[in-house]
Amino acid sequence: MTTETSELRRRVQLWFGPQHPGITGNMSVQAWLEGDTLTAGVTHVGYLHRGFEKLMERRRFIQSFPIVCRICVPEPDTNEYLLAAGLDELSGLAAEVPQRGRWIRTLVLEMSRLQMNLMTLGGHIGAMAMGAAPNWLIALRDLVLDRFEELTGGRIYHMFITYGGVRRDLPEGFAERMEANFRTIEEKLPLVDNVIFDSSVFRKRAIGVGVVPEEWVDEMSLSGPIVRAMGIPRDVRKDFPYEKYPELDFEVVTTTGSDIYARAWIRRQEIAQSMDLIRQIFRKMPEGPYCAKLPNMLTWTIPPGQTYVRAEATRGEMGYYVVTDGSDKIRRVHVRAPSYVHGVALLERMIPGTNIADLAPLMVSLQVCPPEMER
Amino acid sequence: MISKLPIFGLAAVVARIAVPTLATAAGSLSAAHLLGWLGGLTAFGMTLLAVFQEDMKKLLAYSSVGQVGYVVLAMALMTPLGWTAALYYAVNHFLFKGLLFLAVAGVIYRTGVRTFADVGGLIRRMPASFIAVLIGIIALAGVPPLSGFAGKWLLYEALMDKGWLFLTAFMMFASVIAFLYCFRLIHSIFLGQLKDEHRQVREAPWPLLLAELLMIVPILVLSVRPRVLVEPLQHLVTGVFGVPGVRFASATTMTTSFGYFNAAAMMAMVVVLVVVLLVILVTAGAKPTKVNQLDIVYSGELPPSPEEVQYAWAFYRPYEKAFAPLLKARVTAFWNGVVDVVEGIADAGRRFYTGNAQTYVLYSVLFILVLAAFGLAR
Amino acid sequence: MSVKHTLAPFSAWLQAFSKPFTLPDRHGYREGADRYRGWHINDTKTCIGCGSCAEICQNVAIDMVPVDDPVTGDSGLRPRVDYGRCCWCALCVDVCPSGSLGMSNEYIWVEADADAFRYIPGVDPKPWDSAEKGWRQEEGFDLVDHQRVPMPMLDPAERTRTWAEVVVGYSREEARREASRCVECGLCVAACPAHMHIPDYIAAIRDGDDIAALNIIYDNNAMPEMCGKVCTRRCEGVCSIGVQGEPLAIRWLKRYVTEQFDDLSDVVHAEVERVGEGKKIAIVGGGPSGVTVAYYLAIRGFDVTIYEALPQLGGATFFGIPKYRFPMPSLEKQVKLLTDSGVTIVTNHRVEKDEMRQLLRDHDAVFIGTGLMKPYGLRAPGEDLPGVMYALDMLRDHHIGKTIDVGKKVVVVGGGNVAIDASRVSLRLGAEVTIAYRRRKVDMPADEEEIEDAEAEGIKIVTQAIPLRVEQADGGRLDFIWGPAEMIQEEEGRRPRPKLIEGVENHMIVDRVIVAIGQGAEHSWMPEEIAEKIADKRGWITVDENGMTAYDGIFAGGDLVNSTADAISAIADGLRAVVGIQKYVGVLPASEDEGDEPVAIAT
Amino acid sequence: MPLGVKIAWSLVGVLVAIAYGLVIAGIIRKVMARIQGRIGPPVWQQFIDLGKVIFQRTATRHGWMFYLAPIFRAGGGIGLYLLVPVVIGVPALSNFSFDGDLLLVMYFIFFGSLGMALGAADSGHPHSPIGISRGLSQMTAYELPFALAMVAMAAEVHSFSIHDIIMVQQGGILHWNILTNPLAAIAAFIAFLGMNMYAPFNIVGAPQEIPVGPPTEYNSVFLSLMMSGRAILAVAKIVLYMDLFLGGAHSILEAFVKTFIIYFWSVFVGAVFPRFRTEQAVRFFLGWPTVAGIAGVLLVLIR
Repeated sequence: MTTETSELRRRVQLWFGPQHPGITGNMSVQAWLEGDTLTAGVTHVGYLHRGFEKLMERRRFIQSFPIVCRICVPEPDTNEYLLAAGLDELSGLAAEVPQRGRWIRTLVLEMSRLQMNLMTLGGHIGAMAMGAAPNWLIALRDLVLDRFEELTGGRIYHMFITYGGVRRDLPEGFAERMEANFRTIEEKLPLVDNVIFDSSVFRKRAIGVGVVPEEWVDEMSLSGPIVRAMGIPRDVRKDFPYEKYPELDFEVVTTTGSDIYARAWIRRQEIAQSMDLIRQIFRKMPEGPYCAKLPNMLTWTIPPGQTYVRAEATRGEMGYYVVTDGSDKIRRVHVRAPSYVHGVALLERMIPGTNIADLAPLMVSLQVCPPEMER
Repeated sequence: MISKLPIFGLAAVVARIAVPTLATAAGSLSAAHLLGWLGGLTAFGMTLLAVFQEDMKKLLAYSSVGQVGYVVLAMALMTPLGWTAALYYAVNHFLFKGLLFLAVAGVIYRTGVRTFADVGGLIRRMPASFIAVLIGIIALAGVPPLSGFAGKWLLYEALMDKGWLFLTAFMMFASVIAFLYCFRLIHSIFLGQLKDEHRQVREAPWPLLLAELLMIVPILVLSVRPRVLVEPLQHLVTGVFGVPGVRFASATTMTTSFGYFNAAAMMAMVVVLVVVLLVILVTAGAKPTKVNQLDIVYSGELPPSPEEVQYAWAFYRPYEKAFAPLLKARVTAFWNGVVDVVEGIADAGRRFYTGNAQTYVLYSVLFILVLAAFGLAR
Repeated sequence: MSVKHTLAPFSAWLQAFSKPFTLPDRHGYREGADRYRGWHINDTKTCIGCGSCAEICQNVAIDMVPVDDPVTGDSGLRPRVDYGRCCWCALCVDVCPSGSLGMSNEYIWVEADADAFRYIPGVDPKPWDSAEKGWRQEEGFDLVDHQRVPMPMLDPAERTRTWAEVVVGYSREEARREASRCVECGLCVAACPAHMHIPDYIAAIRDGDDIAALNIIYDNNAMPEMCGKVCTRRCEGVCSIGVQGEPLAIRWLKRYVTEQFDDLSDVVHAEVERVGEGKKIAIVGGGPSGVTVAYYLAIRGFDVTIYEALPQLGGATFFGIPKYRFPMPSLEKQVKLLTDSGVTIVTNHRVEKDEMRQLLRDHDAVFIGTGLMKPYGLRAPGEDLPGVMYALDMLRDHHIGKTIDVGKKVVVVGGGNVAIDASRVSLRLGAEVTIAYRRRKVDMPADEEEIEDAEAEGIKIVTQAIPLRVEQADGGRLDFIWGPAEMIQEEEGRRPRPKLIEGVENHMIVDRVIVAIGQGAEHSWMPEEIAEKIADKRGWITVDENGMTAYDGIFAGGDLVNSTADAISAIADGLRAVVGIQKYVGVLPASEDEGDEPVAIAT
Repeated sequence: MPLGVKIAWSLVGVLVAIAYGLVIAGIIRKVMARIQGRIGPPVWQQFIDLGKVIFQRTATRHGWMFYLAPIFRAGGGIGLYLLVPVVIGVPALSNFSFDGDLLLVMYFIFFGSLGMALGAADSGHPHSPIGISRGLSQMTAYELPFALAMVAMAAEVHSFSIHDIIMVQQGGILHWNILTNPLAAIAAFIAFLGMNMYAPFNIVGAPQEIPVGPPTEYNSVFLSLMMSGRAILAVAKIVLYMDLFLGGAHSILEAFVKTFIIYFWSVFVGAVFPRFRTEQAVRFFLGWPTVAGIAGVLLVLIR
């Protein structure tokens, strides 16, 4: 008669994803459960692997722009910007990008951060099954998407920033409509604060849960809200300013606690910050052309070179390492995506000991964007 | 089975010795109440401990101790209804716990393991044992329509009748906790995924099944007509107290000062409902296709093995966490005290408890003889 | 769990009393934004079927498919979008050279049949075809370069004082820059009578490989330098970039390539099978068609002889085109390549009737490319007066070195290139020149650039002027009398006809009236039995699809055969005859199916 | 009243109750949608969904115990409904409530849950037992305040008979138990939150964790039976609460209004909170709701 029960039988193997409402995108976590505690977890990606980096090597420069926006579906503009910035730099077009083009780029980047933060903030409490706040925030995000639709012609895939500038100028009355949206958002945000940050249940579930130790920051090259929630003011917009960020007035938001609550708080503050920045942008934006004179897209070649460009996505530092070889196609692109660090390395390290109920909120607060992991 | 014998002993002792002394002592709050709370706390504590067991026999053992707690509590009520409840409960417990021990013994005999995590899905190999356990746990949990409910009902009516309100609520709480281990017992052994090494397990040996049947029949009879048992017990109790605790409004309806309960109507309703709904389910809609046991919705992935999808270990870990303060920190001192006392008594008792069943039978016989002598002496 | 944190969330109920964010079903479709990138629309009338949309589509969602009613001058193809692949990036819209492609702001379309989601916008009718809103091209963001690299030219004031070439020509860098504007749609290939491999040589120029470019050019053009300077360039007329911007300077690029080499023989290496060894071919007339036939047959090993009446090969390109456009050295360079290829050239030799019969006997085939040498008259009283001269005669005389006196003031009647050339030559001879043309300026058959250049040089153009008569004026001068005309649209779709406004007479006292209305064929040298058989009453010669006339063994081409009267058409005729002659003499299979590209001369 | 007529009336009552349950669920979906800033589905959406699952063409099943979950769920709901008097003084709507008292009703609630747990566990899906473990844990926890409240009620009237409890509340709103013993009512109504499984106590089906808990493997006609069962169970529970705390109902309309208000209470809380973890939910019920219940019992003892 056996009295010892093997490890295999003590645990249950559960898959979070690929088809699971608790997963934040097309990935999966293969987790082992003992009681209600996860003892180990392995992330699996590849469910939407399209080989973006490789695809770009087979396309002309302009043709890569409809591809890169898919690297992070909810926040495509960072990718578009980084590819554009890389190509601008390598081709020498950077000097010709008009000032207004640069301002519009900054505007689009900040709008993109705003809408992504609105969505993610809702996700924090949505992963704990509170339906109202995520719905409101998605609705508020849709207001920003309305503006994106108006500006770029698309709600999700904007395909708007290209080398040389942007594809269109601001429509008539854009700033006013944006301001009206901001007023709606600002009107609703106190309600959101009430149900998220003032909710006793959320506080119980979020405070002290999913704490990322500070020692891991450099060890795992963490960035973004995860780091700022520890009180470290690390932000590419400040540390390595790009586009018009040096001319904008803002402080890096930080807090302490490093738990789910702190990260949600950071995102809440960055929503307000983004709105402030966008207002500043509208005030400071000059008139003029929005795009440099572009070469013929079918025959343009870029001299050999390589560069690394970076920008602050809502998830953390996003970087593109772009190599050209003098042909009309990119030789190689490597995407440095924060989700890879946060969603694979960090998540796997944090899973052991996590309650099964806390996995979904944890993933949301680490803000995992699966397509970034598999480019 | 043997473990129930002391209950009758206790009953007899209390009837013969304690009642006259305790009942007559005016304001006898202390002793009876103490015994009542002791019984209640035993029922609660042991039930809670049973919930966290990983070994089926240990689970049943803790459960038994907990059930005895109810009986002790009912006894302590010192009312006719309380005694009826206690005796009914004891008999009923004898039946379903015997049934459960027999069925689980059959499982252990066939599989050679007694940890929950090592079995599972045996319903496909041992359906008869499963039905036995199913009947056993429904009776144990006190869920209508089986006989266990009558026991609970009598107990609560008695408690309310006596006015021990907190103990009533506390016992309701405790008996609901019993659901937890009841479910676990049946789920981890019989439901879920059948392990590969158990694919060839055979049904429990027929003598065992026969013995189970001998337990099942009275349970079913009691379920429909608790009066069969309650009436003789009434006679016994009336003998002690002079008044009956339960009256019979009709052939099947029992009434007390607090409530009423028609077991036959209950059973009839359940049977009719289940049959009707089963007919609806089978006839309406598309005919379901049977799928493989591992053919489950698994987030789009393939389940690796029966072992890894059977949730059996640490089944109530969140519950354990919720009760962690109770189980560990705060009341440790109190429980340590209790444990000390109990252990002291147990140490004394262990001299008698040799672990040999025959010795116990001998004790029982001796006890009855002594009792008889006592009775004769009066 | 504080009271605040328990009660605060209940404020969420406030939202239940506000307006919902979502829209009710009965609201219908929410309209897309003004710039929404929805289903495609295409104005098939302006679409030229260039395929740039298909080229830029990174999803390969666009196919170019033939449509039933193509408009002339385009590829006859229209984009078909497969929405199973489309990602709505709208790059196709932004690149569209004609600006015909757009996207409507409609985005909802439900259909059970999945194949319905592959349709040809503008051809398959859709509810959003007339959508006002949606993604359209916008100024300020161009994926193609609409601006041509400017061609350096002589200053107009300086031009009139000299016979130097007006066009200076591209530098290497300029040429590469200009070449990089090409979207490689290939519409030009179809438009070019000779079907030159234009995108290929442009790509070679862009890549800096001029030798390759020249060889590609020589695939189907034996007089590229001439074409590079004076071609009527129908290619540029259809150039997709030209729809919204300036067409690619295809002619200048060709010119650039040919100008890079002093001796073409060093560079041009036609690698073809010498199938024609031992076969003899005679060519009557050394114009572009004759030269073409001569060159392509010579490199195939044929024994070719050209008979030319004038002292130099080139035909109309020699005597008709002023030297400031097409200088002699350029012509000589091409003639040298011909000689190097083994062609026997007999100049100053007019073939007469008997010799023609002899040629037919001696040779396997004879090609006639004598062109149109007889100018049309003014068909107005006074055209016999001294001082009324024909532009063609004047230009020829000027080129072979005769002195011409045009006086101080000249009126040139006509609106074609010949008229412009005559005007500009007269201008350089010291006259003040006016052009009188029956229709409007937009109707003038001459090159727009030529007209502009002429005007820049100080030539006056009088339009809607119908010559009534020419009368003798005092001092040996002439009185050119003309009446104004109004344009009458007689039939829809045809160009308006000028109608004389009766009763008004304008006088212009000039020294010379140069008539440049057109010219006709002249077959007096031809034996009657041949002329009767191959030429019609007006002198036109009809040929079959092999370029052969009704007379066995006689092939024809050039202005004699086609009515377009330009060099490149003549070259195209020559190319056709090259294939035809090879088939006729039996070195190419006669079946049509064999060569799917009948002009595949060198390759 | 002859048994046959009584059964016929009960049958009608059951069907009406199922329909009412579905309508309530539909209204709640609408209300939930409104608080979430959406317009929401039509009120009759639940009927559409029910029809959809009934007529699904494919259905799969596991072992024979698999059949029992929907049956026990629906049976538990119907049985519970049959044991609770709906309208006072109308024998036709009192169902079979004279065959059992409050204790039976209370235990019958478990009948459905436990039966469903058994059936669902037979599907062999790990989500089922995890969900059941959570559900049972929570059930025991809210049982304590609920039991205390019921004990207080019964002690007040000295009877476990629901009829007696209703009758004592007659004569105006001030006689309702919710006002005569507010502390017990608080305990009971907080227990109701757990019973109705809206947030923050919806850990059983938690889609973000164990989608969708016990009924993961159920489909088609099984699911339809489960949906009907859930609908009538909800109705039975709110009718019970109405009888216990809001003085029962004298007419069907009154019953509708009162029951809806009771049901709405769980939605009122559920719409604005996220979900507790299992141990948090258990601890919550054993905390101040229990204290309120104890106080409620004390209130009875003092009087």
